[in-house]
Amino acid sequence: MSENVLELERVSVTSTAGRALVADCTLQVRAGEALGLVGESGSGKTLSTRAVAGLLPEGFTVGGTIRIDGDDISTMAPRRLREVRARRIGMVFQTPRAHLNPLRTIGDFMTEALVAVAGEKPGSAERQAIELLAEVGIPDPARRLRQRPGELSGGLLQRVMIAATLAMDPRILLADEITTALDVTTQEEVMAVIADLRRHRELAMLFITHDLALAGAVCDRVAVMQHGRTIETLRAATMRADATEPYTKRLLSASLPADGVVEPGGAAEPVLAVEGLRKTFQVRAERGFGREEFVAVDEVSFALAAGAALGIVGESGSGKSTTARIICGLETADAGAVTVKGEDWIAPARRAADRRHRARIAQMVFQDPYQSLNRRQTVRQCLAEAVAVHRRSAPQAEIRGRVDELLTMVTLDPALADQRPRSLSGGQRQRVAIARALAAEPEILVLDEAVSALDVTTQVEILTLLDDIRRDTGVALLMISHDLTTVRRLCDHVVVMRSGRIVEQGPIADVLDRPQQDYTRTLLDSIPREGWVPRRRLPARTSALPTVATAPIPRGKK
Amino acid sequence: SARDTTTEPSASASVDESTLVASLPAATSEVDEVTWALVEGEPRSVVPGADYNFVAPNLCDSLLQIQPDFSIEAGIADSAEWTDPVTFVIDLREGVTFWDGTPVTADDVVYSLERHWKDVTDAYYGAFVLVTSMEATSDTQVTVHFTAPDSDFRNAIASGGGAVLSKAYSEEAGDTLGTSAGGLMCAGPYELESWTPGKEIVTVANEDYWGGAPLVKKLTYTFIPDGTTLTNALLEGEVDGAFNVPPASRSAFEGSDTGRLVVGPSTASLSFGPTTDQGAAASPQIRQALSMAIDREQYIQTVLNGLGYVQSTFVAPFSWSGAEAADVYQAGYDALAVPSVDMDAAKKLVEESGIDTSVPLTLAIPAGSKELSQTAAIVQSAAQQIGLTIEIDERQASDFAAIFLDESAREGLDFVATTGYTETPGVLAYPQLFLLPAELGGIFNWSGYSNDAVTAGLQAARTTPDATAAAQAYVDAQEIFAPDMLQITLAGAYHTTFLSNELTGATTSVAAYSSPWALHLGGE
Amino acid sequence: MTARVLLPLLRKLGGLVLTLFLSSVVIFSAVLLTPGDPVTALAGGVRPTPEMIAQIRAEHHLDDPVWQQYLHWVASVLSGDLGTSFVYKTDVVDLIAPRIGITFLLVVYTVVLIAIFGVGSGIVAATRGRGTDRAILVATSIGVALPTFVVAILLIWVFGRVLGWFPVYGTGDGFWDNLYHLTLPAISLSVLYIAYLSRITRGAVVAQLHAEHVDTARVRGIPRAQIFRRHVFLNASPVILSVSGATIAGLFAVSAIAEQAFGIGGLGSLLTEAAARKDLPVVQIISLLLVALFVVLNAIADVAIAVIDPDSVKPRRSA
Amino acid sequence: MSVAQLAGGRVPGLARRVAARDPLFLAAAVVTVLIVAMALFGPLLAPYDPNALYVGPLSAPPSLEHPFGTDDLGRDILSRVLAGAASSVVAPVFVVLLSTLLGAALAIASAWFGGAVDAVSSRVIEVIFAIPGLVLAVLAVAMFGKGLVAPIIALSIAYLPIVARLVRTSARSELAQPYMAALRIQGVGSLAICFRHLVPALLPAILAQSTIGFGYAMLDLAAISFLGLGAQPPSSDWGIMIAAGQPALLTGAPEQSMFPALFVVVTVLAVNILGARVTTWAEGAER
Ligand SMILES: Nc1ncnc2c1ncn2[C@@H]1O[C@H](COP(=O)(O)OP(=O)(O)OP(=O)(O)O)[C@@H](O)[C@H]1O
Ligand SMILES: Nc1ncnc2c1ncn2[C@@H]1O[C@H](COP(=O)(O)OP(=O)(O)OP(=O)(O)O)[C@@H](O)[C@H]1O
Ligand SMILES: [Mg+2]
Ligand SMILES: [Mg+2]
Repeated sequence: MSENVLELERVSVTSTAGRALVADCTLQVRAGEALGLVGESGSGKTLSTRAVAGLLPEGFTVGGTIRIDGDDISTMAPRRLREVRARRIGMVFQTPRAHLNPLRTIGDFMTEALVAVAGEKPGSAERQAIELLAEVGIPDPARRLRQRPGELSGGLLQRVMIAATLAMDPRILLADEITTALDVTTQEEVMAVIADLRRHRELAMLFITHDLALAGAVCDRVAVMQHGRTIETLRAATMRADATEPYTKRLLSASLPADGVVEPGGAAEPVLAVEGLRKTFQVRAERGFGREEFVAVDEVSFALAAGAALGIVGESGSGKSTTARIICGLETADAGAVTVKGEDWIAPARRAADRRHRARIAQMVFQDPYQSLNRRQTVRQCLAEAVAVHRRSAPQAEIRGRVDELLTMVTLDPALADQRPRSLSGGQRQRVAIARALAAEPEILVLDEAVSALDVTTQVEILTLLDDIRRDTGVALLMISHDLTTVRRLCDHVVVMRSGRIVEQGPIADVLDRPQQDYTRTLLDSIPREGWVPRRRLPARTSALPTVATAPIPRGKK
Repeated sequence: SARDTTTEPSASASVDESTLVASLPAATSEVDEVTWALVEGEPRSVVPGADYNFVAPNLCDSLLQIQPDFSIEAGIADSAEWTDPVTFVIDLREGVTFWDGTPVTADDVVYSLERHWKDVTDAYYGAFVLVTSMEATSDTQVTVHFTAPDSDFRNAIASGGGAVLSKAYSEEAGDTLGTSAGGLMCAGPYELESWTPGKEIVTVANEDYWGGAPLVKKLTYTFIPDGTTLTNALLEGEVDGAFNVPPASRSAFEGSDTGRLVVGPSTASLSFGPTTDQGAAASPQIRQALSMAIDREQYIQTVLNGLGYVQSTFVAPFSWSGAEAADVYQAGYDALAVPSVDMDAAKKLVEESGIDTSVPLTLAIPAGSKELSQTAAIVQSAAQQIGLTIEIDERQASDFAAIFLDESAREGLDFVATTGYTETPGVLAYPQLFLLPAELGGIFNWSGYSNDAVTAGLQAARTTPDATAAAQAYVDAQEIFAPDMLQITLAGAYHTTFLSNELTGATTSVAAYSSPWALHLGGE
Repeated sequence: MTARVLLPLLRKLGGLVLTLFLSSVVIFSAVLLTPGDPVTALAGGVRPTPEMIAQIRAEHHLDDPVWQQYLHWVASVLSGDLGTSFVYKTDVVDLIAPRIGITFLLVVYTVVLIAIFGVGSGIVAATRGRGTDRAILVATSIGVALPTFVVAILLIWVFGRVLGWFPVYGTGDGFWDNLYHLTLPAISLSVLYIAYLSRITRGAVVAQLHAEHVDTARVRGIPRAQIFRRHVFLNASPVILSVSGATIAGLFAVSAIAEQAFGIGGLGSLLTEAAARKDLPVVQIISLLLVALFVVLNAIADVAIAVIDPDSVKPRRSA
Repeated sequence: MSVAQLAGGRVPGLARRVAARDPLFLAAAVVTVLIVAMALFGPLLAPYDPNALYVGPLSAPPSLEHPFGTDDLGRDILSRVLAGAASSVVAPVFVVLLSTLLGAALAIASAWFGGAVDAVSSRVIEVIFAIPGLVLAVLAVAMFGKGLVAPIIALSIAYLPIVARLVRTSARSELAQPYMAALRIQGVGSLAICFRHLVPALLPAILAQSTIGFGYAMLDLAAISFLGLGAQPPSSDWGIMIAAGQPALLTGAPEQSMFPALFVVVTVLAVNILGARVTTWAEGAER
């Protein structure tokens, strides 16, 4: 057994207010080893890691022992501790954009520690920086040094972060959900880079994620955390078999198995037909005056049969949401046709009566349940409002009754009816949003990443609920997601989009099991699963500045 | 510092008349530079007759020179006398030159006098109404002809009315004469060097002054209309002196170690009078009632901080202090009733007047004058006690000045409160404005006051060559007009001067408005 | 700076010029909006004689269409002819020129005080623990409630009258004497803004101290002082700079209060005086000057921010 | 009926809790209530007629009969301060009301309609912002003459951009929230969205801004009165009283300007503290 690079023994973290946020985190990371740290949101993964790096908020206290290379950090003098942390630990965060000073260049960022801590000359530091950037696979590294974080995509920034931590040649990399904010394809790229580095540098890693499949695929061992405690540590290869804790088992089973087969829904008569949809945005030109056209959706055509479920998949920025918004009248298309039950819906409804009419047919559920509910309304107020729109002169009692009905339909405890969104959990919030959408008894339900923001366990619940509702009410689902697994679970047909165009579409089994297009295959390959090895693909895929031709990178988005 | 800032303010002592100082002992040593503050603000013009200020008298010498005690002596003219009841001959002093060295000629004098004679808007127009013609009878002599004898003319040409300007320069300058743009050419002890609008006027000693060069080599005027700022500036020594310093700061001045407060005689008085021939303000009974409702001693304490005296009518005793028939005037003045408080009588007068007291009256005051704003408050309060309502209309300088020039500006007003003074010796100039019918020069006679006896008396006082007889005519008229209260005189105000301890020689009486008050100014 | 920054920056500055243009229209319209005949307003409170009326109408082109009048006004202002004061009857430029220097000095002095004490105390509050923070919070709470003129008269009383350390009137002669004389006025002007800027600075610095990129720097072992300089203060500075432009421009107007209280013949006192006397030509020109200053100062602030943060001028998508 | 009775006697308990947790807030609230009471009932509370002369000696220091002393006309300063509360407090309230109503309406319209409406109103706001408030007030005075009306209107306009910018930003981000899209998709009418959802969402921020604006308006109006362009004597507006008391300051009677000044400072301080709390609450409510 090789020596431990990092060792946490009964580490606890207590907040300023005296609340124990982490009760007992015990784990060891051996040299060159990758340890996964998994657990549901709020279980204390981040705080434990930050305790190691010395990044806890002011007033937080740490108990237990943390050893770096065998040395107890609580016994070190502050100067030495800083030195030890700076030299032996590299830390990479979830949101690279937030963790890089937006006002300083990449070069500054790369060389800063080299100059300030290691005392290198600026010239040699810069040479090292260029080498490091090249090492993590960033093309044209010399030019990058002069750019600022705002000019780089999220995937590139994450690599810059990784490259910068390598500058001091650390022994261990603390990686806190470093791919959560990335596309599956980009995630694969970043994981591939890390895998390479670890091989070449004998780098140990503490890899935090709540994606068990990912952890299982990239780590040697996996530690599971619940309510501030590490409850067990498993060998990654055999974790399904070895898991003893019920919580771990639940986590493992919560991952969606890729087998839920959905039989094609009702009649072939399409309730919704989209023809040659096109949408361009006027964006201010990147350079110079004037504006540029940016094509977000191009030549999109598909049909949704009544009572059926259609999935739209594709990487971020591929135009999925825009398509959905056009259908629901939140955006005006430039060209094409949207036909709903034989009516032309291409122009958004202007008159209030038209809006109500359409509302009875199509409804939408958004990604972030918290933001899509008015935080000032209680659940009941929110639902009552949605009901009252369509039953304008209904007596209060009738509306109440309908609200209760809706709550039952989404299996939400009626006791929660007088709560405001703030005091609901993510899953409960999304149930409210679904109930609200159902208030109008629509025939089409558009779901824009309706479960992506939720916990794995909650995801399954909501998807099951949606499936049940579809079966009970015969509502057709238009399901937007970048998660192929989700789509496979719920949909009978799928549309694959990239850069605003449809790459491939057809029945779910045909497309996902026998993909015709490379792009679809790439998407499928990027999904972490047992035995998955992240691979580096064409450099062009993730290194081009904006992912899509001329799209400006929105600052701080995702 | 020895400044007394801690003692509590208490009622200020009143001033003993005998301690008044008309001028300080002449200075003996030269001073490079003196900064003088003008609390009245920046002059509109330094042409005598175009505006009243303390700058012009030092620049433009007059034919005769008014002394601090209001007596008159020779000036640019050696002599200026009546040769017969309707002819006035002025003989110029030899060798007097303008600042540029050109000699002062009879032509210049005629030109200067004609400016007043021919311009209705001129402040001295009234003094020339009896003139029929004037001409240069030689290079050094000017003869003026009159329709009737004019006992006041000699007084007038001793003041700004007799100031002599260079004809050539003035004609050249045209409309801009006397402004910051046009400059000025006179023969006074100080020469206008520069004028930065809104900032300062710089004058320098005229080394060739006929009466000898002044000791102060550079006299700079700054404009500090705000009383508190002025007080600060004076106490601080940033400014060497100023006239009409705020009475409210009296104790601060008296405790100062940088300078001293000099109290001098004056013709100035604080008063308010009617601006309309309609309603309550036009009624003498109402005016008398208001007068009776105001406690003068208390007023003087409050507004003037004791630096004033109870004045019986609107012509102040100092006006005749240098006159030949001073006794007659004094006797007439002494015979007048001294205003005193009598609320019951006041209320009765209001009742008797039959005026509708529910109509509020409006009193105009100029903005920024603490004294007049206090006056307004006091009048308002007094009026309230006798059942009258007075509203205050505070007006900015230019709007306030318009009251005196423009009938439409008086619309809606009933009274106007002012600080009035006459800078020329003689009793007539001031009351005439209020008492005579408009066509005879009563330009401020807005209440339509008309009393034949008074008109005749005043005319006689002016056209009677014999001084005593003229004085008697005036006194007789005064007995009639005084109770009519065309101005409700609240107090006579002393002329106040604050002067740096290093300086002396300044004129400290009201004569500073009309004579070169800085002529003898200099180091102690 | 690259074209990527330069062009959007130019666009932003163009917006400021448009603002200047529109403000000049507003200021110009003041005459037209003044109740009554503009001639009376222009005559400055004196009833104009018929000749005067004719002269004023001709001089101000009052018989032309309004837009021509405006163009004429702007053209003459641009050519340096600022018009004639109706109170002083002199060129407005002669009124403004001798006063602008002292006001400028006063404002610069004030800005220096604000920068040192406002930014300084803000940083101290943000970095030196709870006790200090609270003390500064209390001080700045009182500070932002202290009207300039109250501070002015307090200073006059305490430093001028009681202690006698500083002059309380006028401007003195020569640069150092000027500074000596302007000390109390500058303090009185700066108190409120020191408090204000202190809070802005504190907020911005605290926000940056909690920023995640600062965590990155910490975990990399960068020395505290360097973190503060290069990551905290630098990033906080755009916020501070962006309030500075308007603040400094505002100071030129607010200086009227200090000028009035301390008897300083500057631009501010000219403005109040002119307003009181309804000397519209002077009021207009000074207003225009102040707006121009606002525009220039904001432009400078924008450029400075763009140098620090080129993304600040980047076109932002509306969605 | 007292406040305690109105609240069903729960006030003392509440007050104790508030006092324990946030004494500063309690103090500010009490002061604000007192000042409002002064503004409403000042003249009734005044021991003397505020405009009556010679109710005491001239420029007397504080004494039992005249707790704040007397001024140069022998008026009771306490009574004048009390009577002056009305104009000193009400005028800024007007400024805040006007600027908030105008600014919020403009901002909501510009956020709602976007496009040309937004472009025009943003430009208008920018232009107003470029002209310092004091200059606008001075310009208004130069045009319409002195008094409180011109400065109130001018300041209302001058403060408009501050309100409008804030509200516009909040309104835009609120409108961009998915729940707004959800409401549209549900077929909820525009007016209902605007007044039932948008406006209530903006209110906390608007309220917070109003309290801060009040402080500034009070200082600015006092300054304008101090410069002699605002309220006119014999009004006992605090700004005028401060200005009028200046000469007395030089002769050792600071109370004439210092008491009204104290009231200005204390009022602004109290309202600012309330404003800070309201802002904190508003931000808390956002989360
Ligand atoms: N600054 C803080 N102040 C108070 N509580 C905090 C703070 N940061 C985290 N917590 C709490 O500590 C607990 C653990 O948080 P932590 O961020 O470590 O969870 P996590 O496992 O990383 O969750 P996630 O998967 O959502 O990132 C949570 O209950 C969280 O609410
Ligand atoms: N209002 C807008 N103005 C300009 N560009 C826009 C606008 N809305 C969307 N876009 C751009 O259009 C493209 C498609 O956006 P869309 O939101 O439809 O993508 P998506 O497939 O839903 O991506 P994600 O998975 O990240 O949600 C993106 O590049 C986006 O930046
Ligand atoms: Mg975490
Ligand atoms: Mg999307």
